[in-house]
Amino acid sequence: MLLYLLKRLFSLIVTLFVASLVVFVVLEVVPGDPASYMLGINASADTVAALKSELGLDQSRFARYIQWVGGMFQGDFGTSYTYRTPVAEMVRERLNVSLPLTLFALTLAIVLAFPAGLLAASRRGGAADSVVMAITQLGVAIPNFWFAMWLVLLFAIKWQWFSAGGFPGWGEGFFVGMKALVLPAVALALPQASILTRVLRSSLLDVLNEDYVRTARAKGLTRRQALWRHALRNAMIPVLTIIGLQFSFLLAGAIIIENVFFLPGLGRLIFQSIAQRDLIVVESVIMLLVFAVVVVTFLVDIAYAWVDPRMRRGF
Amino acid sequence: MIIDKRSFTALLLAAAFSGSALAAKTDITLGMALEPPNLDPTGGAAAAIDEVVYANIFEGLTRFKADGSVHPALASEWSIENEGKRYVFTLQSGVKFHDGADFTADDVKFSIERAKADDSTNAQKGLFENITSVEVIDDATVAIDLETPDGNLLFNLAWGDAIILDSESADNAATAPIGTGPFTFSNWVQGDRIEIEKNPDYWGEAVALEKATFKFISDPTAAFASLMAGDVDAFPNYPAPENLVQLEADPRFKVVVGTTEGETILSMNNKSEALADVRVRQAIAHAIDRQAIVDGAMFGYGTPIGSHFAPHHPSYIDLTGNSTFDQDKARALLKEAGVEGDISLSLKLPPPAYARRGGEIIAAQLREVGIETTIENVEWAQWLEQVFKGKDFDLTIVSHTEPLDIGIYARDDYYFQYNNPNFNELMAAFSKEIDIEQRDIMLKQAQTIISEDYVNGFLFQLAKTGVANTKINGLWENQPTQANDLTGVSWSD
Amino acid sequence: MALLTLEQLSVSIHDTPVLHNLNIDIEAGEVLGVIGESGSGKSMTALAIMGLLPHGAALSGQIKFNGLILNELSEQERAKICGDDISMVFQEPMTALNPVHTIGDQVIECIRLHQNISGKAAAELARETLAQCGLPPDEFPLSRYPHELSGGQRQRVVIAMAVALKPKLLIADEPTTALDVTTQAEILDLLLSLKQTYDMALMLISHDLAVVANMASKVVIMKEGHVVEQGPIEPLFRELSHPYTRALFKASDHVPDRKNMPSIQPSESIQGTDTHDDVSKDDTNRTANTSDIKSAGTSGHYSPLLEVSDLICEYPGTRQGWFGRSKKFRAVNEVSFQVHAGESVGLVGESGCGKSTLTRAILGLMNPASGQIAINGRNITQGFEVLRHVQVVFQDPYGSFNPRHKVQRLVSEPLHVLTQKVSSKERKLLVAQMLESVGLHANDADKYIHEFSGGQRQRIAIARALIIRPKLIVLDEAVSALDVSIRAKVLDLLASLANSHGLAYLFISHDLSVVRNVTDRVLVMQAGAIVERGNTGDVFNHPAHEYTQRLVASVPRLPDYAHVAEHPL
Amino acid sequence: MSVAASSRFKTLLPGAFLVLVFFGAALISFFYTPFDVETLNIKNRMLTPNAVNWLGTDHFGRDILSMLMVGARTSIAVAFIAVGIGVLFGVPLGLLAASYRGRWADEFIMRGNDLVFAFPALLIAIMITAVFGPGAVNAIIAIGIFNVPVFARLTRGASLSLWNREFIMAARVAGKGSARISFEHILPNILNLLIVQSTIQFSLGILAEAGLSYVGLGAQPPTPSWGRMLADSQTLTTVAPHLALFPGMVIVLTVLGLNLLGDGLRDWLDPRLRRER
Repeated sequence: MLLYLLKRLFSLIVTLFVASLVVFVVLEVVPGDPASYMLGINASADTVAALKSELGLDQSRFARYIQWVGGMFQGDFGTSYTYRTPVAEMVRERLNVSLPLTLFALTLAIVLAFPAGLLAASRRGGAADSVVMAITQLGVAIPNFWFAMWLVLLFAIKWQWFSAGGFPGWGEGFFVGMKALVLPAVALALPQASILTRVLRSSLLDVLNEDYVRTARAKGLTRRQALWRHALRNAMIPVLTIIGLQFSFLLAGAIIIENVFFLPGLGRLIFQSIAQRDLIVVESVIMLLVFAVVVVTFLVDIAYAWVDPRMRRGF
Repeated sequence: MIIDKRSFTALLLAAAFSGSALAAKTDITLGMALEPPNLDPTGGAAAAIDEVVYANIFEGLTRFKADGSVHPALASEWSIENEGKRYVFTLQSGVKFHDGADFTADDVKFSIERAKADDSTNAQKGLFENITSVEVIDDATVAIDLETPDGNLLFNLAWGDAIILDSESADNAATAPIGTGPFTFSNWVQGDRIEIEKNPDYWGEAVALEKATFKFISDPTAAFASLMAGDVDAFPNYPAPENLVQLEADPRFKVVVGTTEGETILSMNNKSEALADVRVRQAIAHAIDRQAIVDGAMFGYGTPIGSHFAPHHPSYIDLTGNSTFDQDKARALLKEAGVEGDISLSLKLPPPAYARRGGEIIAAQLREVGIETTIENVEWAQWLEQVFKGKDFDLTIVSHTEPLDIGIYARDDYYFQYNNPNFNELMAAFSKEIDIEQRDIMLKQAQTIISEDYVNGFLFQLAKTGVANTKINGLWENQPTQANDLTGVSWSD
Repeated sequence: MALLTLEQLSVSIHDTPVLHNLNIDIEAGEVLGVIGESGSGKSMTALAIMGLLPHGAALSGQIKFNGLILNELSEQERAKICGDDISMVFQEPMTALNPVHTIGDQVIECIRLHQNISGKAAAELARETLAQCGLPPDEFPLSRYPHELSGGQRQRVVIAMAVALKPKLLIADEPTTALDVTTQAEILDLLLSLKQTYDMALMLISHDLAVVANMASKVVIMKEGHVVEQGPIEPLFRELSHPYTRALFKASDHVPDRKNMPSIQPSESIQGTDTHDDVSKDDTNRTANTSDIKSAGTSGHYSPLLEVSDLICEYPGTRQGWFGRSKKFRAVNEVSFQVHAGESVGLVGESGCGKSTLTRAILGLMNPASGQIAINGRNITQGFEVLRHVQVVFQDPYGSFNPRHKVQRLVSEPLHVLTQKVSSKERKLLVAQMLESVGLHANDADKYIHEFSGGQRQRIAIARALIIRPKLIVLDEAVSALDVSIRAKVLDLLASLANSHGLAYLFISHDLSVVRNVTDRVLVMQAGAIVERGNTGDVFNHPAHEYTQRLVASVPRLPDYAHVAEHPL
Repeated sequence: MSVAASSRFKTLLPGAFLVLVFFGAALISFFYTPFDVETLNIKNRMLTPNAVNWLGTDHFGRDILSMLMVGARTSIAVAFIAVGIGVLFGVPLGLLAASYRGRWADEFIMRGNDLVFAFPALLIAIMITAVFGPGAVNAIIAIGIFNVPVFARLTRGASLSLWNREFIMAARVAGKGSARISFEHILPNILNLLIVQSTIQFSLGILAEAGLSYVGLGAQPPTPSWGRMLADSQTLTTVAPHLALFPGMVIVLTVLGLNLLGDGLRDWLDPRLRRER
């Protein structure tokens, strides 16, 4: 297991390295530069050049890449061109919104999906199963930003139970912060919960066909007991994979939802930075998201071993 | 514990007093579509910077008032010497920067020289081109020498790009602005909001507000929702004109429609193959139904224009008659130019709604007369690179928001590449002219020349559509410059 | 009164009847054998008793146990009886245990479900029961996970779970079918001794007459959901009055007619190339002979059809340390043997002995680490045309055909190996010929494989192997998955084809009785090496090697009174 | 049989029906739409559904029904080609990886897959549009790139288990090489799986196109697309909710239809895909 983890760790580092190259090269060819953007249409050429040199944009690409990657190793992501603040600081601030939102949505999805999936699987073919399946079919099909539009229309504009968006900051207290995240989290969670429900149900049904569930039933467990004690944990492997994927999807995929609810999260930072050609921010945020995906995948692997002892041995 | 009766009464009174003081709100939350990238107005062109700091945190020697007129600010008075080539300013006394540093003539010298310097990153460096030197006479007096007489100096010094910084804190202005204004910078939650607070030591007239928050809401739906949900009190530049009718119907809000300095034009590349022929440009001008664009893109807000000139300016003349909506004439002109039914143009559209929506309408209108367009939506950075710098375009839509900027037509290498020596001469003469009447005549001539040369498709003057809680007073109605001047803002109860 | 009574029990699944009016009694403490081929409904009967019928099953009749009518109880009430008074052992020990729980937890769960005792006491009981089932706690602590155990050990855990609460009735559904023959013997012994210790009734379901005959006192013979006959075992097996029972007996020990086979006995005396001390090199002289006369192998002009010499096959194992070399697992260890034209050679051994790896190497599917494989004197590494003399028939009649292709394409596939082109007309003709020679119709060529039964599929597999007229066919457990009656027919077919085509067979199987009946010579393989070889009859009648002796002794035999078979083992 | 039949009526037929309706609408739009979608009629804008404009008009006065019909072309084309890219590149890569299982080529392909997978789809889209500008073609590329590892993984996984099947061994004994076996034996046997996955990716593609267009990275004017219609109408939800309602519903129904079709196909094409046993 340890060996396997080391191997995975190595491929994780290689992935990150290649990703950093790809990101850097792709963004280098993006037309437009931050200096002209910042100075607008009346700026003279020498002003732009002066700003470029101030931002370090006149150095060679290779030098800038080395500087960027080298800095990242020391936790220094460079300084934003347009904001003139350390990127790390900006990212940390945005993560304060994106990460809780992601976790909130994921928790919501899990909390909704588990009872629904278990119910559907244990009542396979019954009315409850049909209802759950119908709802999840819809849940998968509804674009989350469209759903979010109606949530805002109803809950913020019509009934004014929640604010239409924005984020007051955690300084105002935990619940104030969480309240601001309710609607976005619901919008994000709906399709994810639907997917998770379906995966859990089908995984459970697969496992319920396994011999050991029959053995458990022969021991004198009722269908439901067998589901809980023997099927659930075995059914977790595909579910864990999906949860891992969903985490990274939510972290980056919240971009659109962050726009709808004007939340100051990572997604909006990317959008804004790319519009302003604040490429060092874009590069760093993309790398961070890639890093998150890779690390989560890695954690999911560890979770496999936790769920399934067979994974613990050898490699 | 026994409470002394008198002190109890005093407590009650205090509570009652403070209660009544709270009756009128002293804080305000303003919505803005764009977040400023930083807060240094001398280091970037973003309008959002000025919208936060202008007149609130930073002040210059002169300043714009709501009607666009130039008024004294940090300079209490001035005199013009040496045949208009030397301005001597007397500075306000007792002015301190927010960090406690004294404001002196040295700061003026520093600020102007910083803006003029070779390595300056001032986006409007041109404003200072004519200045040869800045002389500190004493702490409270400073003189500016010019190369040629300039009637625009006081106007130029009122720009946000000409505000006065302290040499000690200037480098940090981007993130920790220290100015002389009535508000101090207090907090910036990036991506969400900036908060400013009343400056208790302000030299001038005290402001009514204790605190103001600028909240950044780029999404128009979210902007509407935030107003309806009461998250923001006012949206001085409301980004979605389509909702204004609804907001107007809501008794909680008032909608104020004013003017901006933004001439919204269909810029044409005068050197591109198809558009070098004036008949083609004229055909395009006649193919455009301005009112449909104002209605369709701006939901009726905006004033059609026939040249590059703001209708609220005293020297404005209505030249829309030069380019009436006449499809037959457009077709005839195209035929005359020999390109009938055989013309395809690129139309690059920057992000604002006036451009994206307007572009769609113009594309449809041009198609009616047989001009095909390929729409390409671009980001501002791309627009600057490709259109503005690279001149790689046929058509684009953009709003020129600088005040009195007809002079851009005299720049031969400007992105629409108009080149008319007569016009250039006129503008050169205009910049040296001090006589008001003469200037008026020249401006009218200039408007007529570019209108009749069909340099660009002149669409409409951008309206400033502000939405505010009905209890808020003192917000600017028009937008002579990019600013959310809060000095005169208060709540009525 | 009987302990368990099935009265007019009928079951249908999705309206397809699978059991018809069964009437079966089991007395307390007796062993009832249930015999039948696949599809006879014997497993379904067990599941019906346990209340574990699949989704969509409908049941009529009564299942009476101890005065209760089981099929009328609620799920909860029934769950109280299952695992306590009635318990069950399944066929597949590899999948019957939950992989994510320890074996201790699984036994303890069973105990605590039915008895209100402390976890500690339950653990103690679990430990005891496991020990009783041959898993002593010092070697097999409760904290072991199923994947750490072998199949036989897992089956012991399953049995421990079943007997922990001393049930009155234990149902064992093919409990040893998936196990090796030596393990089978041990498990059967265990079941018998547990039955004695706990005085429980045992319902033993099996397709193997010999297994049942040695265990049961009463027997039920089933076919297609009906009870063919039932009664005390001895008179039933002695008289074999019912034709179906008789047919079963005949088929189960069928010896195909190989009398016409050319009796090739090439000069075996010069073939010995073994390097193992404990193995004889020579069929005629099988006594242990440690002398090495390798050099003799090169003398003489005769080249055998298949010659394997000093073959070593390895798999990469787990790596030792981060940069360490991986230690390789040696699946085939210096194996040498020959197969001559027209000969039928058996290769027996238990799972994991390396016989599959050896097969793969011979078929050119994997590269050996060292050693040589030659066909007709040419090394198989010289290209695929060398391999055209060898074809294969696999075990699984369901997995060995591409379900997307028609029989025509399936059977003609090996023609690819021929160097000369075969026209499509010729192909058609060849396939038709082949199908007919294996007892199918020429027009079967236009059908898909799912339209055939298991036995027919094996015939098609044989037709596919025959089409390029190979000299040797490797039969990799080719009849193991077939029911006895079908197996008998396929074995007959193989024998007649050997006669008509002059084929040699390499017959790889774990089933000693079949190997005994169809081969001339046999190789016994253990842990990657051949430990004994010789004429089939000699090896089985007088095994020399300790392992062979154990193997032969483990094979269940029919009791002497049942003598319909001509050659009792 | 009865199970298969019931699931056919529950999923396959309704799914096929919905998908046919929208594909049909897209096809019809080439020959006929109730109104011209290229002509603007600002005076008639934002009409609510009525006898002339069945679904009302949009903010430029265009007929929403006609817009939806023409928009179907964009949505379907983007999703279809993106799935095509995924299949075209992903399937051969997966087959190749499976036939070289355990060796460096396999490792290389799978690590490449992981690399692409590590970029969330929207990030790929943002990066691509930043370089090449927004547009339907770039949306296709972005969604397509994301589809490649999906199909490569699926193909590899399904192929790997097939490579251990005896009929593949039989083909190898017949002297066939990896490439030939991959196309003759592996591909036909995973085809059903690929078809089912394609319908799923197709529906995801429609959602992705809508999302990208919504944030302005997808189809560009004047090309109507469902996502762009939503984007254009987002500020008008309070004034004219039907502008956002109809395109949204069309997306939901199409995706629903595709998902039902996928589920139905899975059951119908090959019940064994649902796991034997």
